[in-house]
Amino acid sequence: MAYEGIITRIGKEKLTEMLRRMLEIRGFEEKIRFLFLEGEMPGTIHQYIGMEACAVGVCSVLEKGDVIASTHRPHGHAIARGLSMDAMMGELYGRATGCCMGKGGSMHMGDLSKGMLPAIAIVGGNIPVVTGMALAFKLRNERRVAVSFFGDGASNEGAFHEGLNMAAVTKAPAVFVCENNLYGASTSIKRALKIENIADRALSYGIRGDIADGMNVLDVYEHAKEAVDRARSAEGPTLLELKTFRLCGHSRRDPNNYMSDEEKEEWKNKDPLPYFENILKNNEIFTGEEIADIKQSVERSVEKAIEFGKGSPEPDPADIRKGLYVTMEVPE
Amino acid sequence: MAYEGIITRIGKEKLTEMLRRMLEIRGFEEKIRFLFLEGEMPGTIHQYIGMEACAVGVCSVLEKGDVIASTHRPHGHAIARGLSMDAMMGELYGRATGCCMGKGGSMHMGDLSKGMLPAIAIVGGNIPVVTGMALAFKLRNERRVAVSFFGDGASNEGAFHEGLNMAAVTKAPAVFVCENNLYGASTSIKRALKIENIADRALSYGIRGDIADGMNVLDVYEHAKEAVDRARSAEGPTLLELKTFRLCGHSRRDPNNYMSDEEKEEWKNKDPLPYFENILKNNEIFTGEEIADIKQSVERSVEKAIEFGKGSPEPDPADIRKGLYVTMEVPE
Amino acid sequence: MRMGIAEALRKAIHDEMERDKSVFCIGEDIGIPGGYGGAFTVTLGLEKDFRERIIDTPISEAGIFGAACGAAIMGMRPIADVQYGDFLFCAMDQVVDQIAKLRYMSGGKLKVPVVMRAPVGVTGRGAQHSQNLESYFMSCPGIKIVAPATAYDAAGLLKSAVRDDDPVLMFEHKLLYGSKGIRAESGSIDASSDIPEDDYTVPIGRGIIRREGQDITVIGSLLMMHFSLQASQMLEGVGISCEVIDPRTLWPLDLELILGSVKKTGRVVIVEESPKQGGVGAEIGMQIAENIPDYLLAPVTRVAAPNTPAPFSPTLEKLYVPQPERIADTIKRLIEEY
Amino acid sequence: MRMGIAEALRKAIHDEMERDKSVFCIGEDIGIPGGYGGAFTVTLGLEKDFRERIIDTPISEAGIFGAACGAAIMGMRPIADVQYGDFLFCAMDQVVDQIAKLRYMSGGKLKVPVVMRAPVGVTGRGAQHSQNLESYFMSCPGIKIVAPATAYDAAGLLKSAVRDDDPVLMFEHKLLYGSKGIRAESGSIDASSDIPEDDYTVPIGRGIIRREGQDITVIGSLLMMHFSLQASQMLEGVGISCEVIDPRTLWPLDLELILGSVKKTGRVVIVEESPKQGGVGAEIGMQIAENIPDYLLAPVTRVAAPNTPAPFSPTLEKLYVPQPERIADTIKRLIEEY
Ligand SMILES: Cc1ncc(C[n+]2csc(CCOP(=O)(O)OP(=O)(O)O)c2C)c(N)n1
Ligand SMILES: Cc1ncc(C[n+]2csc(CCOP(=O)(O)OP(=O)(O)O)c2C)c(N)n1
Ligand SMILES: [Mg+2]
Ligand SMILES: [Mg+2]
Repeated sequence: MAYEGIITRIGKEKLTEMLRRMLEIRGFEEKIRFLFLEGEMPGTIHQYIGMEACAVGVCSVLEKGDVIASTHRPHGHAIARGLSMDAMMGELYGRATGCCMGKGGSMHMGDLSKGMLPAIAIVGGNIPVVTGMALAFKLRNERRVAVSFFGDGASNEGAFHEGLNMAAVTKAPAVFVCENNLYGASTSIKRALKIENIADRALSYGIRGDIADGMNVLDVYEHAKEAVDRARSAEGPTLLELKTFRLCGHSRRDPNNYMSDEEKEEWKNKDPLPYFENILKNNEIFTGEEIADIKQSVERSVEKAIEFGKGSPEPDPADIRKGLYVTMEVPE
Repeated sequence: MAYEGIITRIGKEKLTEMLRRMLEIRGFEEKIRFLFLEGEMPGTIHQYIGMEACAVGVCSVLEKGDVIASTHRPHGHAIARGLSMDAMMGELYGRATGCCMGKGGSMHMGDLSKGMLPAIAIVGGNIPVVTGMALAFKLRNERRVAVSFFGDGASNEGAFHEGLNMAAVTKAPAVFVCENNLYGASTSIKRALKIENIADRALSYGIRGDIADGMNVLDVYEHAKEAVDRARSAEGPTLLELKTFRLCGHSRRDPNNYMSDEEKEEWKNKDPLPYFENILKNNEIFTGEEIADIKQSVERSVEKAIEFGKGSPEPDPADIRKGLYVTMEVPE
Repeated sequence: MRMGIAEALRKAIHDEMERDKSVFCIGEDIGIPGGYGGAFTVTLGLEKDFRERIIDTPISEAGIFGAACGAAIMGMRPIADVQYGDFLFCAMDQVVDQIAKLRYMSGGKLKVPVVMRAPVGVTGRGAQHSQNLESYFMSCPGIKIVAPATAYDAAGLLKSAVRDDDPVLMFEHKLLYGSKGIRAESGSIDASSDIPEDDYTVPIGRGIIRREGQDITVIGSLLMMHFSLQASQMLEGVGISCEVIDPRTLWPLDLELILGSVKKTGRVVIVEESPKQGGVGAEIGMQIAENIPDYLLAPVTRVAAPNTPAPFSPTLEKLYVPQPERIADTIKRLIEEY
Repeated sequence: MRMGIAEALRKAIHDEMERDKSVFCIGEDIGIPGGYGGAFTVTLGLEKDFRERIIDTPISEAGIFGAACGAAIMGMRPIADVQYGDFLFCAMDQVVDQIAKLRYMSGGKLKVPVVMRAPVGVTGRGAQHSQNLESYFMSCPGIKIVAPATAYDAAGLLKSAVRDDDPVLMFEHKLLYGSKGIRAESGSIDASSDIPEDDYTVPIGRGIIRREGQDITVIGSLLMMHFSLQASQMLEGVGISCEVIDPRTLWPLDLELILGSVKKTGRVVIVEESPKQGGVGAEIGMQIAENIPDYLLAPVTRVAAPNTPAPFSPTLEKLYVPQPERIADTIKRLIEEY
């Protein structure tokens, strides 16, 4: 039976949580997609549908004191890291109950108390910041790890280069997770870089590069575990590339016309959710009914979160000037 | 006899020019070093002593229509590219006769009409610019090549990453010459990057990487020729690393206390000038007397340039507002 | 033909590329078949006619603006863009230190005719996609800054910018593009114009009086020009006559126009979408205060966003951006007090 | 003990690192044995006492400021520096979009107590090593900006900055450091002070009157404060009494002090080393013009560099930077005319 070893190692409890988180991401994203298209939700969104195995695989190996940083596409990372969907929904509606009190919005989702930096929507922008977070851990001799999530497109930003190199020379306990979904917005990686594996860029920094199947949460888990363990044991940073795909538009209303039908079809067949569900069923961790039950429960949580978000109070007008400086009022 | 092949291929005329240029750089730099220390010359300087083979080796393979870009350390590149020492000295003295009319100074030495962009003193800053110059050639189907000179330290800047990657994907006819002199200011490359060969960073961009002995002008010439020929034939950019060393301080008055004596001694023994002179003598291109004659003539040219610079008129006060906009006066 | 700004810019770029082979576009997602034509459809479809000269880049802003700089020096006429103005910060060194300075450093021997396009405006996306960056570049000698509020001006200024031998930075407003289809922006304002078939330009450095008035001069660019017009209409009812000036070019400022108007009205309000601190309004206001203090019946006054980043919450955002009502209130108060 | 700015800063950093283990320094060439202690010797030798907490980096400004940001969020107190202020442009996104905004974006849930140090000033190095970047950051909500003109203030403000829970950007002037030995700057001005052995701080947000006077208020920071004092001395002879204000903090401005002085004198000149366009002087001037127009006997006036990059030629450079004579002339003219 495939995956028996790892299945046993991870154990049912964690597997349940992993499945649930993946389903939560999917359910959350599908619901808000609908709300956006209906025009009920403000702002813009970048969704994580199809990439659930990446966030969940990586975050499943993290400990409480660890910290992650995300991008313009943060919902999946936030759920995987354990932010409450209520607080996320509050944020998406721009309400006072949001995880950033309504100040952040979709692209800045996060909550440091839960181990997630408010997402940085500047492509590549979180990478040096993660190096710095890891450096703080190192300077204090804490066995904590900082994880940066970013895309294939981000690997062409100067910040990627500087952040990884600096992590390399300082041996910072960081893991740089490149979610290679083959596109940066509408741009195929074929146009944006001339190499096949972004993990090979690790060679430029003398750090470890590794690749995992981003559609298979177990493979992500294994490779992430190795990278995180190494970081935690002061063996230095890893650039971990996850081969994945968006099974949704880049941002709301994007019909993905720049992708070929075959390509979409091919990846649709690799949807990480049925894939994982089948493994779990084949390994007799869950029956189909049990999974259906989880799905129902997830759906209820998402509905509840929407109710919570929608029903939450608007921020106070005075809030506009709050939360900028710690030590002073906003000057006129 | 060593180097017979290449010596024959290059031919005496070109070899003479190469030797002369190297001697000019050395003579020029030693003279202005003195003038600076005496406090007679304004500003700051970064000198090229010990690295002469790099600039001369590369520039010797260039054609008239090609263009180079330099850094905070541009005197060597300027002489190698054929700028007049008079105009350079005028610039160093900040006079109206300078190659930048006194507006640029040491760190912005250049003259586009001679195929050299005014030097960009932002470390790494010229790299994307060179990509763009090469792109212009490519868009117009011109068989011209753009060359960027920069240091080992610059290879850690985001601009390096973005510039090389963009040159790679556009297949721009550019050559990126990394003069690896083992230090970025006082910082050893051992502290700044975890890999031995900067040329290996070419792998990140899917372009060609190559290494030459930066203390041996003939080796530089050969490798540069290959890189430039490839660029000219639309075969794409090369990252060419030259292993070299500063036989002088980073900037004026720097005593290099961060280098070990052994290291300095070791590299002093590789001084590119005696090295090249010996090859030329061994191959009977020149006698010792002939070389001495060239040296004397070079010394006279440098002296003349100093006279020219010192004797040149100051810029007109009104010049301050000139040469900023093409199409309008500087607004008040 | 009636066109929105996105469409008018598209036509203007097309015209310029046809007219001059040295014009090319460089940016992210600008010419991908099946893509968006840049973040706001401005370059949509141009790749069909000019495949070689619509250069889709990796996500590398310093690379884009550096490359534009180099190409311009070598005689090309690049039009470089960022998807959101905010990302200019990633290319800041290339813009401020290279593009703006290289000509001066060369002693006036070379030219850097780059056109830079940057969408700005606070539009429901949170702090990192909402900045109006005009003020950051007001301190930068060597570039010209334009900010068209109508389709007519956008196309006319784009053409002037392409033909200009100096670097020109053009700020465009997300809510004024009139982008259509999946790229339409909610809360958009109609900035469309009749665009002549024939070639025309709008000169850089010339502002325009959008509405004549006697009592007060109101100065606003981009969205704030439209909001200022709306405020003026509101005030008509209470008998206040506003003269609304659209600077169109922020650097060099059309001081003649501005000072002339303020001399006439004696009062001036400068409206900015961005925080007041160190804003464009400070420079415009000081020019007025320095040059014609004796004409001022009331203090030079700024209406601006609070000195904070843009909040995401739509409720707060609406309080953040000066609305026509707030502009009108300020004007009314000023007229009443002075 | 008498110390120059470089030395006083060195002591202050040493004190802070001793006091608080979370303080560390990060930058290029700051602690290399046998090296320079940063471009101007400020951190010279600190690595001997704090090897782990003096982090020498690759040449990667975005990396440095991004890392400082991340470390600060995780509870450290980084002091990040660039060798020349100009290189902040290479880190602009990290400073403006991350360091300055993250707290606000988080809803006020996190803190980013970064200290950023940047040497400025036009000092014989040409256009890319001569910028006074203050004006670029005046538009950026979320950071505080300090600019000490004396060693006493430098050390006191550095300590305040380190202890401050908000990001603080400190501009230092190359000609005021009093760096010694091979790092001495020609044309330096004595900015040394008696530095108390005991701990002290200078509060952020408080300016200081450097010289009391009756006829006119002169406002200048860093080198321009010293030049303004010199100008005042020159004018003493002709019976003009200048009040010289050193803002010390540029954001938040000490408006109370500034407005109080201008109310008293009725005239004000703001002196800047950088181009006038979009400068700090515009914001200070507008604050005065907006708030107390009725007290003004003469137009608010700026003395600044021309609206160009800095030229290299020493002759031109001297004309570029406002000299005491030029400041004095402007003041004299203003007093004569109004
Ligand atoms: C510095 C910067 N440049 C451009 C953008 C606009 N933008 C937002 S998402 C995106 C594509 C990012 O691609 P990738 O890094 O592969 O992440 P993905 O969206 O595929 O998850 C772009 C270009 C941005 N947010 N920041
Ligand atoms: C962006 C930037 N950061 C820092 C500096 C200061 N600086 C000038 S030269 C130099 C060292 C450059 O090292 P390298 O690239 O190896 O060139 P080398 O000086 O060895 O020729 C530094 C740090 C600069 N000019 N630009
Ligand atoms: Mg991607
Ligand atoms: Mg070097």
